[in-house]
Amino acid sequence: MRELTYNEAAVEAVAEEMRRDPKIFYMSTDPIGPLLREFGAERVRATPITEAALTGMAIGAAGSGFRPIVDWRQVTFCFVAMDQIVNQAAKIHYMFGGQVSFPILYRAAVGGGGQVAAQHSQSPYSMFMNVAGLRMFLPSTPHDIKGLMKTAIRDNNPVISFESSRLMTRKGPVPDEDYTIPLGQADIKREGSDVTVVALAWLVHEALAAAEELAQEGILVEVVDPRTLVPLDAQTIRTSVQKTGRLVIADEAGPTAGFSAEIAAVVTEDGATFAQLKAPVKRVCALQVPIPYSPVLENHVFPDRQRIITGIREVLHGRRSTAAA
Amino acid sequence: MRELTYNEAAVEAVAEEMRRDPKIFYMSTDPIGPLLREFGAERVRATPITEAALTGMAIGAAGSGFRPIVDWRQVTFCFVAMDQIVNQAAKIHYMFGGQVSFPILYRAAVGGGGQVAAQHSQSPYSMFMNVAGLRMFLPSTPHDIKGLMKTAIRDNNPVISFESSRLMTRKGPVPDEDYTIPLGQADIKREGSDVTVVALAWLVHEALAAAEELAQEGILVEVVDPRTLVPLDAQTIRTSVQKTGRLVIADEAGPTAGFSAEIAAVVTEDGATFAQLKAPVKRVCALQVPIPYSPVLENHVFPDRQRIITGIREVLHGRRSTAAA
Amino acid sequence: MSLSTQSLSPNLPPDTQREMLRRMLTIRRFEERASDDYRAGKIYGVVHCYIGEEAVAVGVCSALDRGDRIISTHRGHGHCIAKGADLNRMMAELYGRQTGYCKGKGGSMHIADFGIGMLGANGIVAGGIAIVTGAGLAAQMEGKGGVAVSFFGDGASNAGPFHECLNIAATWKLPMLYVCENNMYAAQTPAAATHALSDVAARAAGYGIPGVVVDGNDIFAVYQAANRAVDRARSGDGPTLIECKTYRWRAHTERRGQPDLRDPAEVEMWKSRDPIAQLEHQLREQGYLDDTELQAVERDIMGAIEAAVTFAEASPFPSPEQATDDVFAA
Amino acid sequence: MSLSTQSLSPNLPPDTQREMLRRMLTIRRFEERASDDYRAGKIYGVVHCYIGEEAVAVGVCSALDRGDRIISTHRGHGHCIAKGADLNRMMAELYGRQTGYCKGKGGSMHIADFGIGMLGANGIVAGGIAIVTGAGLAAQMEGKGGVAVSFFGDGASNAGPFHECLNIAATWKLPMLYVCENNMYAAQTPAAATHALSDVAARAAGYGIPGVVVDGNDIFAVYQAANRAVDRARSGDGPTLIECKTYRWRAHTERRGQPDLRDPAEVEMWKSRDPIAQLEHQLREQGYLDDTELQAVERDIMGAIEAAVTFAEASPFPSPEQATDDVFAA
Ligand SMILES: Cc1ncc(C[n+]2csc(CCOP(=O)(O)OP(=O)(O)O)c2C)c(N)n1
Ligand SMILES: Cc1ncc(C[n+]2csc(CCOP(=O)(O)OP(=O)(O)O)c2C)c(N)n1
Ligand SMILES: [Mg+2]
Ligand SMILES: [Mg+2]
Repeated sequence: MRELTYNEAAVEAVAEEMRRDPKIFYMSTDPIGPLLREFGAERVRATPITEAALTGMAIGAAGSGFRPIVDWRQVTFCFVAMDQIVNQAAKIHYMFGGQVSFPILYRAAVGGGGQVAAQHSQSPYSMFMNVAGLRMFLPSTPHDIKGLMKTAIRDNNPVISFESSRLMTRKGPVPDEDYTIPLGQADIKREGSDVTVVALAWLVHEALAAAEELAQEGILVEVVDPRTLVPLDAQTIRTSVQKTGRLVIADEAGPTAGFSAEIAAVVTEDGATFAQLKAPVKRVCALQVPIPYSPVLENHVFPDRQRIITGIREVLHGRRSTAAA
Repeated sequence: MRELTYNEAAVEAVAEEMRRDPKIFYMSTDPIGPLLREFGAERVRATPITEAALTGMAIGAAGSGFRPIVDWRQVTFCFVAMDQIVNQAAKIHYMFGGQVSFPILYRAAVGGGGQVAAQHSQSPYSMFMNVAGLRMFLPSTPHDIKGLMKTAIRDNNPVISFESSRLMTRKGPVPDEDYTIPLGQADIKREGSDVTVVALAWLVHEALAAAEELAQEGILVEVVDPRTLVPLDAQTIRTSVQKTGRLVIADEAGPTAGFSAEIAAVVTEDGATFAQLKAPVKRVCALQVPIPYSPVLENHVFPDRQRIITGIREVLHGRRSTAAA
Repeated sequence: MSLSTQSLSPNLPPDTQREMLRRMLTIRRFEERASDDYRAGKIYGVVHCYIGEEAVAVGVCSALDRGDRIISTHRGHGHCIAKGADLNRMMAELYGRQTGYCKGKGGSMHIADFGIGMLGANGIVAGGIAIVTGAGLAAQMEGKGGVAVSFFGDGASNAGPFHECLNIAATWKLPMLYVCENNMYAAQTPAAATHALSDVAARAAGYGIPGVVVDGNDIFAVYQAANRAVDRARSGDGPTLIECKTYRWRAHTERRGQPDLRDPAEVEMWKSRDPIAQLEHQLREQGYLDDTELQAVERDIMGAIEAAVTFAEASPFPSPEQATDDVFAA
Repeated sequence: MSLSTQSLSPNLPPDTQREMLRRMLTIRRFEERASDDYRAGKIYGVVHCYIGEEAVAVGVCSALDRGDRIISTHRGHGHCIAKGADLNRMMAELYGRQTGYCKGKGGSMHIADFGIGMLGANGIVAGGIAIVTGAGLAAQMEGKGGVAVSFFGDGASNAGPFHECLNIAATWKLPMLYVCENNMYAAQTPAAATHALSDVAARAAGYGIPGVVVDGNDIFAVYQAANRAVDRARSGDGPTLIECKTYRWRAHTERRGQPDLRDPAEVEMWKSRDPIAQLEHQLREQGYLDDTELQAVERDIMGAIEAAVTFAEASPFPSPEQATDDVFAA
């Protein structure tokens, strides 16, 4: 199968959908070259640096029959648009009694590792998970991002595509034929029976590396990639933990009230899963600090395969957990 | 002891601190009458409806030696200021290497029950908990709000005072003398040995009512009020659960990636506490939907003492948990 | 910036002029009833009345076609009725019933009817400006000559989205009307305390678009300004900022104990400039209206409102479980 | 809106004028070194160079006192140096060292020195405008005649905070300068595609404050406009919007493979209008500078930059655990 980068797969998804449906248009403060060249400046719009306006305009255009895509680029830039996201996009279908639908795709790159400091290194998807009325995903492979993005573009709701900065140039196989991946379907990226690692995006790959390493000791790690954050495939996660009895959650974001906390809750509030749980759950997350610039500091903040391995060993020995890090 | 309403206690805290420290000033789109009359329009400023600007201006004024208070009024209005909160207020001390401090109090009313529909009925504190660099509290009594607010005003960091709309006119004893309550100290509002209920704000009172009712059956409920969300007093919560072995979390917000998830994680990732946990944790939260207007719908969405009782019975019987509601 | 002064009735058929009166009166009577019913506990939450400002919504919407789109504010009843919303479904929504525009999910602050191009009331100050600018972009892309109108208050004119959207609309020549309802207050705060200049329309100059100040209590002045702006928009020349100077008669909201710090003399002065009485007077002067006709109109309106209340009261509340419907579209 | 045309050197002592040149040259040489070191992998993340725009920062800051406060953008080195920041601590910050202004936590996009009234570079477009407006409010409340300056780009001028703050500053008569560095592009997007009018300064009219367009490559024009605005601010008359037309010579960032879609002829044209060469020329014409003096200045600057690099390289990296310091103040 041909290989594309994560970023190429995403752009290909957009381009294919734009070819299919003339109602789709794209707004961004800096348009993507290939899209601009193929679809022209009317459908691929260079905008002022006004993410709040763009986010809201997408709502109005969607409510008027179009299917806008707004590329916030870095997730950090969407905080200026938060009112339009939380108070408008997330609620408007509901508070108007469902009388019309608002098909919108918002795109946002997340994550750190680029030494671009606190403002430009964020993974705040959990904040959006907390808001009722938004769907969102965060894929780990070119294959997944393409399939999910196509589904999202066809969805009749606002959907946020969180995309991992660290994975942008990472390659992977992408089928030639048209395909989609439903929202809300986790993917077991590696099967194992001793411990479940629920990981997101870049940390899926770190978890796989950790699994590989531990396999040499005979420790069998199951790596579950939720892919979609809302709706969350709780069942796949619970089934895995029922099998392994142990859970590590790996997330590039900080732990507090985050995705990792949600996974811990989803597992421990479920009777059947709780009954099988042999050790405390373990969150392997970023430290709960703004992300610093200097590489030595930044590296210390983020989790990686080594910390995942440490976390796995901890739950395997049922040892008492310490900090969230 | 004299009684004040929750709202009066909060305003008294502000007034006392403003008397003490001339560097404190107050900005709001609609000033509070008594404060305006006592301190005048220079220190109690009526502003344009520009929460983004006010939130940022507070940062600049704080970095220039003042101690601003910004009253967002309804929490929903602060989403227009989210960039200034997440990207500036939360990070500026850290990303500038701690060279200067930013003492700011932000005030925000949260919660539902007023039939003011989705935009005006929000409890999004968990979104802010997820952001590293912000302190925040959410008190349940006039006594607590006054003590915490005074601490927050004296704190040298941005602190968010989340205040329960449902409790504004509720009365309670408030000492005459000056007192403060440290951030990060939970309060056991009722002792009990059978089950721990961690509840916030209005639900503290619902939990107390539930406890009272269940006491008649001999079920002894411990009600823990974290009061501060960040820093969270995990120890008090864990100690309580170690004693009771059972945990219900009651929150007026929806569950997903919320405060309730964080409490579940804090308890189940701790070895000593996990070892004592006899039943799945139970979240008694709002349904994960925008808040509807019509009272019959709104009542259905929010948790109350009856749902807390149901939740308690569930964890007492170790029954399998179903939905988060 | 140009100033439209009070105008006499333009070349409008008498029927159209009477229809304007009927719509303004409908808004007023609807809200009188809504505020009574609110105080009676039949309507919940919060209600913001438009009474005193009716000429703005009706004047502007009279210049629009059905396919044109508007967006409203927290003070939304006037815009709904002006754009042709159904009183039954409006009242049912206020009553929190299943038959309401939003199935009881929205209430006063969120009535919408996308079918008639009414993109909703909105509880966030300035929250609708970007949304309706997106509708303007849609209209431009559709290429069928549609226009879109943003109604917003003097308070909203200070907020970021106003600026962002005016610039985008001006740059992209979107077929937009930005209609500032300058009622001189944002809740308790006088506009003079929050605006550097008294005319919001002065801001149009910064974007190279027309900024017009009109007497918002003179429906023909409003109508003419809107009409010119609609022509301009449909011709592809871009947006216009229209500032309507007007006044709200009632407190900011109908909530009991709601303060109203305005000078009662000021309120009285503005009541003496009642936009409805003024139009009535003009129609009478022209011989377009007499007592009998007026009484018939009033009777009609009261009948429609009574019917709306009856409809609302006869409608079921939603079932509790419907709270979980409509979070997502299929 | 008034237009300041190219001016000859005002009544400034020769030393002051030479100091202006020295600061501009320091910015340029500092950034030349920083971009080299960035490409060499010694500086991390992202670096935005100010080269070509030096007359703006230096012209404005020359009109300020030490106690006055400024805020910068993502393109911050120029403002830091113009306000008198220490090169050692700047370079150490870029190198990610403990001795840097932010102890290695900030990097290029977040250098700040509150001690000299430099309230920080800021990675969010328009993100600093409100913060520094708060510093202006603080200055007004302090009552000691201080002023505050917001530097921001043409791109930022379309964002909401620009509008919100201009209005507040105008209404409250805050002692503020809003300095738009119009370098005609926001990343790859030309200002012409995103602005309804070519002059950002035209927006001042909407707030009743002066809006001035100056040649941003003419340091004396910038200085004079800033000086007038500072006088106005210190007298309690409120803010001024100053738009400096200028150009960045380098790509938007120093990142390898960064596209630069601008016409090379346009870049060359602007290079021929080098603000430093122009000042040098004027100083020579007036007999304030000769080759020897210029060489001495250059040597000084290169020495200082060399020393800054040495300082940075000799400084330790933070220890990993310091990542958890400074989240909260004591
Ligand atoms: C962002 C935001 N801040 C504050 C409020 C609270 N609020 C509701 S209406 C209002 C005043 C609005 O004034 P204006 O825009 O002039 O409209 P008017 O009520 O006069 O029609 C305020 C402050 C809000 N709804 N949204
Ligand atoms: C809110 C926001 N959106 C997008 C960006 C990405 N971005 C960084 S610099 C820039 C261009 C800024 O243009 P301008 O304000 O003219 O400043 P210049 O770079 O020309 O100095 C953009 C879009 C950002 N930093 N913040
Ligand atoms: Mg108003
Ligand atoms: Mg620029």
